This record gives sequence, structure tokens and C-alpha cells, in this order.
Amino acid sequence: MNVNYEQKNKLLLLEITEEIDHHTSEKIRRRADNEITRYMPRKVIFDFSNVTFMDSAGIGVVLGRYKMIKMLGGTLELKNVSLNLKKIFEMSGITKICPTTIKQAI
Amino acid sequence: MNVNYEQKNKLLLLEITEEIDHHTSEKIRRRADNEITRYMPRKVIFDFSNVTFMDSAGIGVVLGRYKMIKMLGGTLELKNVSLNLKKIFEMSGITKICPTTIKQAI
Amino acid sequence: MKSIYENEMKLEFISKSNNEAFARISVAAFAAQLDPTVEEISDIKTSVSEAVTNSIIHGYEDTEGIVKIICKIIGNSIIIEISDTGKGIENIEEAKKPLYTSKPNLERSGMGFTIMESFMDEMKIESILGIGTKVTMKKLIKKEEITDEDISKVLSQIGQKESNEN
Amino acid sequence: MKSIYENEMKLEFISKSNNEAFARISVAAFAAQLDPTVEEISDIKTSVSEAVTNSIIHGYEDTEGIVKIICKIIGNSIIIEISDTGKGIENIEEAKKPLYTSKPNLERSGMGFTIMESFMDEMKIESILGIGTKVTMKKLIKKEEITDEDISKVLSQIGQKESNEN
Ligand SMILES: Nc1ncnc2c1ncn2[C@@H]1O[C@H](COP(=O)(O)OP(=O)(O)O)[C@@H](O)[C@H]1O
Ligand SMILES: Nc1ncnc2c1ncn2[C@@H]1O[C@H](COP(=O)(O)OP(=O)(O)O)[C@@H](O)[C@H]1O
Repeated sequence: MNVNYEQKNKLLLLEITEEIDHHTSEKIRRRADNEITRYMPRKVIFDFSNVTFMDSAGIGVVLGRYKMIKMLGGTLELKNVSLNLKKIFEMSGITKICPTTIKQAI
Repeated sequence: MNVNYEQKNKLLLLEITEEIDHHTSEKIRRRADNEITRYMPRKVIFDFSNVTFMDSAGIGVVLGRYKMIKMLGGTLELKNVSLNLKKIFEMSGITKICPTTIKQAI
Repeated sequence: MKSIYENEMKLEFISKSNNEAFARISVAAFAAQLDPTVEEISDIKTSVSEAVTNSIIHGYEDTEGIVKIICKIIGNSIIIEISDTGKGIENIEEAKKPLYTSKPNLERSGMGFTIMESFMDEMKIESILGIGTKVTMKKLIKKEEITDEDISKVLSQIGQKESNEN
Repeated sequence: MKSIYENEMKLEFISKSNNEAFARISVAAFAAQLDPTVEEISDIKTSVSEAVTNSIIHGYEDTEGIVKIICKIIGNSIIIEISDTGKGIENIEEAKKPLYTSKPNLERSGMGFTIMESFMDEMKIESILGIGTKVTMKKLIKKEEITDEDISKVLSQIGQKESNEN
């Protein structure tokens, strides 16, 4: 995961660089929670441009972070989501609660 | 396989676009033989730039074409060979009888 | 068009979470002979990942067991059977409901079966408490003609990142 | 560094030549947990392809049989066992010689065993005429530290073309 924090806008950018499944999700979750509690950002963006695979473990990761961030008074956005990932986020209703942008074809 | 024939130089360029193993080699061999007997080229170049896998079936394909082309009075060159393929061509002695150029890193 | 392929494979592995990626890639590589689209391959990988994960975390919980996958190619369809000899499911109807999960503490979403059902053409669950669970899924690959070059292209996409990091 | 992985898988499939690609990709995906380099993965794929092809064309000739692969991770090594219940090898010493092939008519080069021996760290052939053949290979993956991101990168390279065609 690549982490970038913009102090000015209190914006935390978390770029996921792994496939997201049950095996990898525990680590992604732990790392994200550490960064969020460290910076207390106003807005968190998950960038999925380098995520080539995700199953329902990704739903748990996003929903869990969503609840935490909301509790801390912030918002969560999902960026560069591929069409395969979008299908899964839509099925779980996540796209209704988090602004989601699609990855452009290269 | 992409085929290109230059009439002026009697040069036949055969660009292999498949992984080369026992399963695919039969088709590659048949196609190459057809093109060679059709054009009777002075020089044949096999281009390997799009070959991401090759096992010893590739040795058979190249040696078989080498013999045929030589019989017809032509020469055979190997182009854009990756390092993994080069190891296999070297072990079989092919690099000693066919001029071989290595693929540039991108 | 009638497919020329009739094929079968069996895969068994230890219920370790680091086998999840290996399992879905293997099934995808087997399915490649039907020349699926990128989206069809992605649907298959996701569904396999769901069922394999379920065997590991729900079937065997923290114990070690064997997950078994059988794949068959019949005509233009792939049939995938994923089974474990773990604890089994008490109420299959409840388990299939969207959002139902017995492990909310692990941040499971309860969407596994819903995804399998929607990504595959057919899905069937068989389970006996204390004996184990078997999930059977079928997907029809809608293709006109298959060439070895098409298949090489699909194989090259399996497990590949959509954008390169180097 | 001591690897944390101890793992095992078994794969069985019909002796059809279109399973050659699937078999080597599966083994490569299993080996990925040791975080091999691109070259190490390529060596493993090539060696698996040689042994699987041998079972299909020499072991079973034109008949249909089952090819079996067992892979084990022990420490930083992968052990790969590929076996068939085909016709067997009469003279193993002769079969191992570079350029020896019993099927020159199929343009076989006789380099299969030589490649396996040179690409892997150990190779052993066991064979009984009329009973079958088992090839066991071992490769030590020389790695310092393994992260999930490294493994994702390796998984993304498996079955991937080195240059894009689009
Ligand atoms: N192989 C299995 N063995 C035992 N129970 C299972 C198995 N697969 C699924 N289940 C049960 O079905 C429920 C729903 O599964 P699923 O829809 O995949 O959601 P999730 O995995 O997120 O809980 C699980 O929470 C579990 O109780
Ligand atoms: N699984 C097998 N069953 C029976 N014979 C085999 C098997 N593997 C190899 N052989 C024999 O060993 C010879 C040498 O094998 P190899 O070095 O791979 O070369 P090639 O496959 O090009 O012939 C083969 O030609 C064949 O006679």
C-alpha cells in the first residue's frame, strides 16, 4: 500500500497495490486503520488503479473503514475502480454510500 | 503467426505470436512450412518478440525449419529472443548455426 | 458451434489462505481453453475465490484440512466443484441470503454466495453438518470460434495486473 | 531466513496436450508464495512443461491417461513430482542423454531431461516398464524476505506476455 497525506486538505490517499482477497485483506485493513488513526483525516481516498483482483473480502475492507472514518467525522471515496470491481461494490451497496469513480481504459 | 514477405530481398519474416510448447508447435510448424514452400525465400527470420514461453518443442520447430531452409539454399535467423528463450537455444546449439539477436528490454 | 474440448482436472490443497490466489489462477488457466473474455475469466476467478475462502474460514475454521476442486469442460461450459470435509452448513437457505454471515467479527460481508450465484450461470450447495460442504458452479462461455492464439492471449491475462508497475 | 511456508498441493488431469499450459501455470502460481524471480518462475514453468509433455507423448502415446503433479513447499524450496502410469522408460541413463529421443519423427529434440536437470537444482527419474514414470524435481528459491506485495507482483507475471500486443 502506498500512503500519501495532504496536510492542507486533511486528505489521506491510500493506494492499494495488492490483489484483495481474504488472505491479503487482514494486512490491508491493519495498515489502513493505522494510517487513519494516525492522521485523523477529513477525507480518505482508496485508489484501486493497481488492484487487478478483488473478491468479497474487499467489501469487508471498505465497509469496515467506512464505518470507522464516519465515526471520526470524515468521508470515504473510492477511485480508479475497474469494471470488475465496480460490479462487486455495486452488489453490496457500497457505491450508494461512497462516491466511486471508474478507472479509465489506458 | 504474422507473416510478411519482402519480394525484393526474398526475405520471409515469420513473427510467432503464441507460447511455444508441444501443443502449439504442430500448428506453428505447419504454417511455417506452408509459407516457406510458397515463397521459396532466400532468408527466413523468426521473430520471437511476442513469445513469452517456450520449452524444448521450440528447438524442434527451429531445427526442423533450419534443415528445410538450408536444403532450399536459404538461411535462417532468430530475432528478438528473450533471455529465457536464449538459454534454451544455447543449450541445443542452435545459436551456433543460426544468427540470433536478443530482445531489448523495454 | 460445438466445442472440440472435453476435459477434466482435479486439484487438492491444504486449507491455507495463501492458496486462495493459486486456486483461482489454476481454475482460470484450465478455463482458458474455452477462450473466455477477460470479464468471464474475472467472474470465474472471483467465484472460485469465494468458495475456496469459505472452505478455509467457515469449513475448517482454524484447523487444517484439504480443499478439493474438480473442473470439467463439457461443450462450451465449465463446471467447477469445490468441496471440503469441514463443519458443514446448518441452514443452506439462510446461508445463501445476501448479507448473511456467521463471521461478522472477521468483517465478512455475507456476499460470497450472492456473488457466486450472480457471476456464474448455475450454483448448487450441498452440505451435511459435521461431514462437509460442496459447491458446484457452471458457466457457459459464449464463444464462436477458438484459436490457439486466442487462448495464448487469455493465458497471458491470467494473474496479470491491468496496469504495469514494472 | 527461515521461510514461514509449509504447503502442499496435488493436481491431476487428462493427458491432453492442451493441458500443458494449464499445468505449468498452476505450478508457477503455487510456487509464487516463495516469491521467485521472473527467471526462477520461467525455469519452473519450462521444466514442468517438459515433464508433462513427456507423460503425454511418451508415457501415454496416443492413449488417454492421468497425469499427476504433487508440489510441496519445504523451507525455501519447491519439490515437484510429475508422474504417469504409462509405458515407462527402459533405459533411464540413455533417456537422460542430451539429444536422445525415441520420437525424432515428431521433431522431438531429446533435450527435455537435459533442460530439467539444468533449470532445476535436483532431478530424479523413477520408471518401471509397463507401470509408469515419476520425475521429481527440486528448486531452491533464493530469497531474503517475502511480502504479500512481492507475491502479488509475481502472480501478476505468471502467464503474462513480456510485451503487450495491444
Ligand atoms: N464451506 C463452508 N462450510 C461451512 N459453512 C459455510 C461454508 N460456506 C459458507 N458457509 C456459511 O454460509 C455463510 C454465508 O457465506 P457467504 O455468502 O460466502 O458469506 P461470508 O463468507 O461473507 O460469510 C457463511 O457465513 C457460513 O456460515
Ligand atoms: N514419461 C515418460 N514415459 C515414457 N518414456 C519417457 C517419458 N519421459 C521421457 N521418456 C523417454 O525419454 C526420452 C528422452 O526424453 P527427453 O529428454 O524429454 O526428450 P524428448 O521428449 O525430446 O524425446 C524420450 O524420447 C522417451 O523415450
